[in-house]
Amino acid sequence: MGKVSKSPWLLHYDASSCNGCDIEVLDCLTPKYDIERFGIINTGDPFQADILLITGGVNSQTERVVKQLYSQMPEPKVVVAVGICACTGGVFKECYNIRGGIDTVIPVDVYVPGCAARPEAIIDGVVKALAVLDEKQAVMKTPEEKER
Amino acid sequence: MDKIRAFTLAGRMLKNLFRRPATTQYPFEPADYPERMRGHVRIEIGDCISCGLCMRSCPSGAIVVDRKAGTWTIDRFDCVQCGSCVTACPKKCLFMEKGYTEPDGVKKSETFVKPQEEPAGKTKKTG
Amino acid sequence: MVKVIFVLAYLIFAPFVGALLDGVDRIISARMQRRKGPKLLQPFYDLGKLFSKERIGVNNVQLFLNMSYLVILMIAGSMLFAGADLLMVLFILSTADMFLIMAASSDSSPYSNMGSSREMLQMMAYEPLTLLVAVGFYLTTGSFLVSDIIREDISAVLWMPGLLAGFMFTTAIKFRKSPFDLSTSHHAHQEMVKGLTTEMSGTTLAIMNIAEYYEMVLLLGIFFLFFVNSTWWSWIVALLLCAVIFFLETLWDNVSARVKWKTLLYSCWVVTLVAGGVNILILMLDK
Amino acid sequence: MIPFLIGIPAVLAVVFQIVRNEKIRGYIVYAGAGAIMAMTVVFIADWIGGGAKTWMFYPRTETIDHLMTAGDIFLMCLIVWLSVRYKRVLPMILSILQTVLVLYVEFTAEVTEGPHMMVDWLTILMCIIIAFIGGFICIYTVGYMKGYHQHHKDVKDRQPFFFSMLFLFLAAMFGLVLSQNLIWIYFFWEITSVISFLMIGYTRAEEAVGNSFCALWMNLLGGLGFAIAIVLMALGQESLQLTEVVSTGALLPLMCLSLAGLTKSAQLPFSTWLLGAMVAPTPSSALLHSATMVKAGVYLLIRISPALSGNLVGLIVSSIGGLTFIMASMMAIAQNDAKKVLAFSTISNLGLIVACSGIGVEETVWAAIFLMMFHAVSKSMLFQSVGATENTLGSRDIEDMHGLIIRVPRLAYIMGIGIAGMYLAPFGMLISKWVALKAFVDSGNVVLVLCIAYGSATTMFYWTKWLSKLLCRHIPRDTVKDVTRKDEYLSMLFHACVMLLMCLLLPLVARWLVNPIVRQLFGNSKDVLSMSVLATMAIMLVSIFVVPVAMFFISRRSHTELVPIYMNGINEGDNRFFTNSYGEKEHLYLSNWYLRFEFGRRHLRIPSIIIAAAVLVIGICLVIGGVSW
Amino acid sequence: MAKRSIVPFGPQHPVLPEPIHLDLVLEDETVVGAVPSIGYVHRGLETLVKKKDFKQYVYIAERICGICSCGHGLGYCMAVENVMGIDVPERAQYLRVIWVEMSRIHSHLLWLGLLADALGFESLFMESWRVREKILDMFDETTGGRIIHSVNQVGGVQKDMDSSMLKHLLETIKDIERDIKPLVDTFLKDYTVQSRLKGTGILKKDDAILLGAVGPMLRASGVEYDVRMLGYGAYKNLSMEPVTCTDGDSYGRCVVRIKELFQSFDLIREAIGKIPEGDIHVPVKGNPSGEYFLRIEQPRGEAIYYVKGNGTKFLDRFRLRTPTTSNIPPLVETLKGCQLADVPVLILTIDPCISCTER
Amino acid sequence: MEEKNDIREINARQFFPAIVKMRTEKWRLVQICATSVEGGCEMSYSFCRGYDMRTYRFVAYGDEEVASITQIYPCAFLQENEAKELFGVNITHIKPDYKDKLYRIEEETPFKEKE
Ligand code: SF4
Ligand code: SF4
Ligand code: SF4
Ligand code: SF4
Ligand code: SF4
Ligand code: SF4
Ligand code: SF4
Ligand code: SF4
Repeated sequence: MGKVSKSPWLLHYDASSCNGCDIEVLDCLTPKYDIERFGIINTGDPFQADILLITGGVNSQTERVVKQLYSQMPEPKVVVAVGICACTGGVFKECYNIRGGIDTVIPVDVYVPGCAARPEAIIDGVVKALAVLDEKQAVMKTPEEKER
Repeated sequence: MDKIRAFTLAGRMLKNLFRRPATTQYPFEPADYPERMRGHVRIEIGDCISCGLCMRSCPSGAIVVDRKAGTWTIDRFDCVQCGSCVTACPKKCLFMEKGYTEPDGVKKSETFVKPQEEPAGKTKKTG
Repeated sequence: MVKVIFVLAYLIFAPFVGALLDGVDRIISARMQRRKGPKLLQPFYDLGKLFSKERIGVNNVQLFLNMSYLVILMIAGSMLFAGADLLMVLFILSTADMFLIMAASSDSSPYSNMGSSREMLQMMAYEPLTLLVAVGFYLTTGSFLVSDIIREDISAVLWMPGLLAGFMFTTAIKFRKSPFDLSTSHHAHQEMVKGLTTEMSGTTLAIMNIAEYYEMVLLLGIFFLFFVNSTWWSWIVALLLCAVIFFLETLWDNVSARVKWKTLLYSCWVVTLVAGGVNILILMLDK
Repeated sequence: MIPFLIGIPAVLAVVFQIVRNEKIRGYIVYAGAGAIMAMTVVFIADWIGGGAKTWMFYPRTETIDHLMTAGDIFLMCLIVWLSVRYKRVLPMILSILQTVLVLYVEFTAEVTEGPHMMVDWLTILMCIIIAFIGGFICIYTVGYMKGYHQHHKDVKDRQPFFFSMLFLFLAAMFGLVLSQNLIWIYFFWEITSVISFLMIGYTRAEEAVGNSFCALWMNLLGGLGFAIAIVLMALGQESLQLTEVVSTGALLPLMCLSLAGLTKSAQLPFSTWLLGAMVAPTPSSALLHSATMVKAGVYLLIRISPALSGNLVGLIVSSIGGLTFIMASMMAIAQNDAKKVLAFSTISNLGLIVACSGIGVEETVWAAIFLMMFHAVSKSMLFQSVGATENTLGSRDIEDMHGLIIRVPRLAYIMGIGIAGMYLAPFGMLISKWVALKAFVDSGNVVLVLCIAYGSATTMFYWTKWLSKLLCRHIPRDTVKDVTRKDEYLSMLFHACVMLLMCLLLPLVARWLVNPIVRQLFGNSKDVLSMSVLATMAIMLVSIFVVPVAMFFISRRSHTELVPIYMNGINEGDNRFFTNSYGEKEHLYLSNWYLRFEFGRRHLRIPSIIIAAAVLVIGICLVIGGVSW
Repeated sequence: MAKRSIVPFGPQHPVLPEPIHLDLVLEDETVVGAVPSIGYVHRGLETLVKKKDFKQYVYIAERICGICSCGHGLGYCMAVENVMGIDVPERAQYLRVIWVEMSRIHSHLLWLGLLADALGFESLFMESWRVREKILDMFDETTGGRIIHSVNQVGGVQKDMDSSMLKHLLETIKDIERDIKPLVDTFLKDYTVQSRLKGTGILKKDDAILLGAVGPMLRASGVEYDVRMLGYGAYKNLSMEPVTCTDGDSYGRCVVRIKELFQSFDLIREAIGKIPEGDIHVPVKGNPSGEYFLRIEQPRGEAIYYVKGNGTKFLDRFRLRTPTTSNIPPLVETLKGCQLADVPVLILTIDPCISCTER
Repeated sequence: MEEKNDIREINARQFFPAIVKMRTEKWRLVQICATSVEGGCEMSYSFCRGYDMRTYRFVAYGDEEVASITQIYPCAFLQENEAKELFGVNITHIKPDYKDKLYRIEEETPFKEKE
């Protein structure tokens, strides 16, 4: 395990979801699922986050917010799209104000399906994301070393 | 009104300290789900008549039925597990079952081909 | 020589002890909440992670101000462990805090600025009591010097129980624990987002955390002074009591809501006046 | 020598009335200030060369006495005339009353002759402060007044008058600190009152006139106290020597002198005048706050402090000082006008000094002197930089100094050093506080201990928020042109250097300057702090000094990727705007805390004045009662 | 005059349940002005009635929000049933009430947790949510989903609860009741909690009516108005009284919700006691034509469903006026003059749900 | 309990007096619903008093100006802004007026019948 994956901190943003997935994300913090077991802290601050958990399909207003938050996170960072809405837009994809999945705005590393995504699924997704995080960190390090 | 108290929760906190945590062991131990869990849709492809009712009833358009090719495709990352298709299917060949679709780095869909040409096949396609 | 050893021990081990305590604290909190909680070494993993992250910031000075905060805190701590003047230690401690405030308000970011305003307020709230604690030690032992205080025959706490209680009260501010975690909080959901540390990430945040560990040990060191006396066993007792105090702070964190700033300020000042002032008055009349 | 010290500035004051050319006047100011400083240096060198003993001068001075009498009468007439013109009764009555009292003493009372002037370490210190800080303020004024009149077109340009007053002030201050005879001191004392009155009224605006009269009557009240003290001394002790007041320790004269000291140093309940004085051009504030006026008050109190130790008067003085310290610092929190903050901070700091001298033991006086020194330097510096900032930005609101470090970095640094000097370790103010606290504890005064504990917390609050506003690296919307002139910078830089040097050389200053003063005042040779303590302290402090610098260079080496600040994800381009609820760009604005509803002047002023007045009145009654018993 | 700070609050803010934005004007930390902005979760799902037929739309309605999912399904179905004149079997009506009251319990526990969280009372949050987990498990068992239940359909319910489930439900409720006792004590009596809740965000009775507050917000201001009293569904057979409180402050709203929690326990017990055997749904023929305004009481207050059919299987118009829409104006009113630290608490005391507000 | 739920059609001129009357009779504004109809938009304003509900309804044709009721019922601002933005109903003098930026959608008046 790399350094990052031992202490991944989350940033959760609701990009126009129905709350279903959000409360399940929050539920992961609570005693039954307690993702702090993995060293995960739910921080509200993009500057300190490693994993961006997004729920809901993106609409015209949240698009900017999502991009902004993503840009304020330091590398290495991964994006996890939680819920069908975040994956594809789900039942709302035909709405006039929905862009579709999160991947229409920023690159997504892990998709967690489910409506609402179950806490177990979210945990699985985060665990998957950790692997991606480690990979990214490895990539981040190598070019630097080559330069020297 | 009631008396105001301080440290109201202290007793509970101290007791909790010596209780077993309510935390499940997931993912190190598998979770068990109730019978009715709407986890994912399974198709008994052999019984399917490609009528397309499920496709039309699906609120998120996750199912594509191709009558000519005899295929039944579900986009797992589009299915909201509502069970509408299960109710709609006249042949009752769709089932809502336990267990959810694994999270993944790419969005997958699954295609089932009717077993006339070849035996019940499951081909995975990514999309 | 002993002094040098103490100072070196402090400089080297304080972050480790602090991080361990933090780990213990997190586990205890988790267990109180019927959660399993993180691993004991989680704070170390966090630090490791933070140092390995890409360095981003909103300006170029925050890092340097944060480092100054850390080093000045270290100086304050070293002075305490070198047996120097307690009052001076406290003054330098507040100077260190000043750097933290400047770091936080080094850019016009709304949340870290509001956080730093609150931090100033918190300083205003706890400062009187910390000064009185030093005065209390002076009155009981006749010296501000830590090296003299630990050589007393009777533990200072016997003379200054009020000050101890008051200090425990205000230390929640320093430990950034509920009900007094206004300026920045270890809990995720705070109206200040992350307050002071909103714009700190990676290394900068790691420095901040390390500084907090130093500070934690420093404060526990002051608690230690309350209990210690010239006998050897008092050291062990004092260590145990420090652990108890730490536990009580954790417990308090878990049984109270975060208060508003007015409650914070006024309650701290009143506690200072009642617990601290009365205690000092009695000491003065007595001596 | 001494006549020169007083004479040069006095003569220059006259010269400015004649010279009307701005350039030439500027050069004369430079030369004059230079001369004063040079004279002081020579004088001190001479004195130290002479063994640094206490010198007593001029036991018989018939003519000068008569001149002074004439001067007193002239001042009275001036006040009466101005009072009539502006229809104020109180100053008139006070002035006449005290002049009559003094004249009465002068012509009727039989007093033992004694030296009229004295030079000792305290005098020397005061001379240095007056000459150098005062001198540089004069230099600063040359540049400042140009900018001032460009900004305030509505104010009539009366610069010659202003410079006259500045130099006259310095002359009076020299006279005051060098005098030893109470009547002499009284004369100079009155001059300072009147000049400050004239300077406050410089703009002749309604508010300015009102405030100047406020200052006048309050100071005259103190003067009355002084006059009564003279009468009492003359009748009771048959001596007019300041040293006699101290050595006999009669309570009533002490009380009266303390009253004079308290009014002059703007302690509660008399602090109003100093706040009102803010309407004057900044150099006069600088002068009033740092080198002159208020220092006259604390000088007097420090002088008599050995006699205050442990008696009722001392208790009153120290209580009022303590109260002032904490109340003024609380009120400072609610201010956003930089000069108001400085004014409150002056009052509060003087409160601490007064409290120290009220306790009147070696340590406290040691602390008081240190506080006075640091206060003089940093206050003067702060006032000057605020003045320069005001000329540059067109505002002296602290809120408008947001990001000054980017806009006018040089001024920001100077102001920053000044602020740091007021309350941060490693600067001396803090060390003095340390000593003061220790001394208060030793003297067993629990109320003062509490005052200092709370007061330093509140002090910290308002300085910190100012400092952080200043140092915020916020790119402003509009750039400003720094219109600060060279002479202004010269003065400010000088102060900054002195400030830093004093911190670095703190142990030496303590040993060579402050310890002797204390020794002379108390007549023994106990060091307040042992050298080793001071030395270790200094090492610690210097290392703290070094840390930020070192860290600065270390952090320079690392590369940081710059990103926008956190604004809940709705930044609008740069760091100044966010999208508001109507979907438009909104200017982010961050204001400091002022706690107006908690610490506002409106809430605190009246109660604190009442308390202070009550303490004073009851105290005086007790003292009088005590005498009649 | 000190200047006032103008800062953004939200949409991305950890203390906010959902992306809502406020422009805050602060003096020190006192809020002197607040302008709300919504639209961060606006999807436009009301237009979907033109694309999904009225039976399919139940699934969309359920996803208006994940917290009142059950209620939205119910409200929509009842509105359509009213337009079409369908009589829903008794058993189905009882089942609906049971599920809806379960989600009220779920929602109020969730709210209590979030409130504790906004107060910085982490352990209380954890405890509340730990208890809530039991009701979620119950949902999982009876409906097959923790959050989105998919039980309502036009004409009845999709799933039945057998007697073992009902028994389990009773046990669970008993469990929860026992577990939340100390938590309720803390919410209502703890000093630190009270220092945050008492006297903040006072909404007077007249203001509450004028500004159109609904649900617990309205009842906490002393107005007796609970749409369940209309007796829709099985409520007509159950005994209940609206819970009110006269304080009108945050504390009052907390009291109301806690009492409603216990009211829900009783309602479920009574419903389980009275539930008749029988069908759970009736077949639906034809298409809706006509219109109807339907009111139901959601955990957050009265919601209004408007359905207008035109005789085809696609509806002309579906509109939902949610409780939060009505509660935002009173919220803005209560925000004025509060402290910054109160902002999240006040936002929470209306139990905001932006998701359904913006649809 | 029997619920009263009546819908009363009025014309645009009667509209404002009717609203004022509701206010004086202390009815609570519960909802404003816009529905696109031929050539315009049907506006329904519902009020509650006790458990009774009454809805006033009129049709605003084309660009016809509809006065905002925020002067009478300040809480109407959200729903009026919404009707304006999504249906293109020309409601004037809303306080506060979000100027069609409440939802900041990209499509203009998505609910309006388009020819
Ligand atoms: S899921 Fe998160 S953001 Fe959404 S309502 Fe719950 S706590 Fe708030
Ligand atoms: S996936 Fe389902 S539960 Fe999650 S946000 Fe979308 S509709 Fe809600
Ligand atoms: S369960 Fe629902 S969403 Fe999934 S395929 Fe069936 S109808 Fe579509
Ligand atoms: S409804 Fe059933 S039979 Fe028809 S296509 Fe779908 S799965 Fe096949
Ligand atoms: S692929 Fe996913 S949905 Fe399909 S059977 Fe496996 S787990 Fe179920
Ligand atoms: S940009 Fe705005 S906040 Fe910054 S200095 Fe200019 S006016 Fe002040
Ligand atoms: S309020 Fe109604 S719709 Fe919402 S969860 Fe509760 S019962 Fe379901
Ligand atoms: S009120 Fe809230 S919880 Fe209920 S449906 Fe609306 S958004 Fe969801």
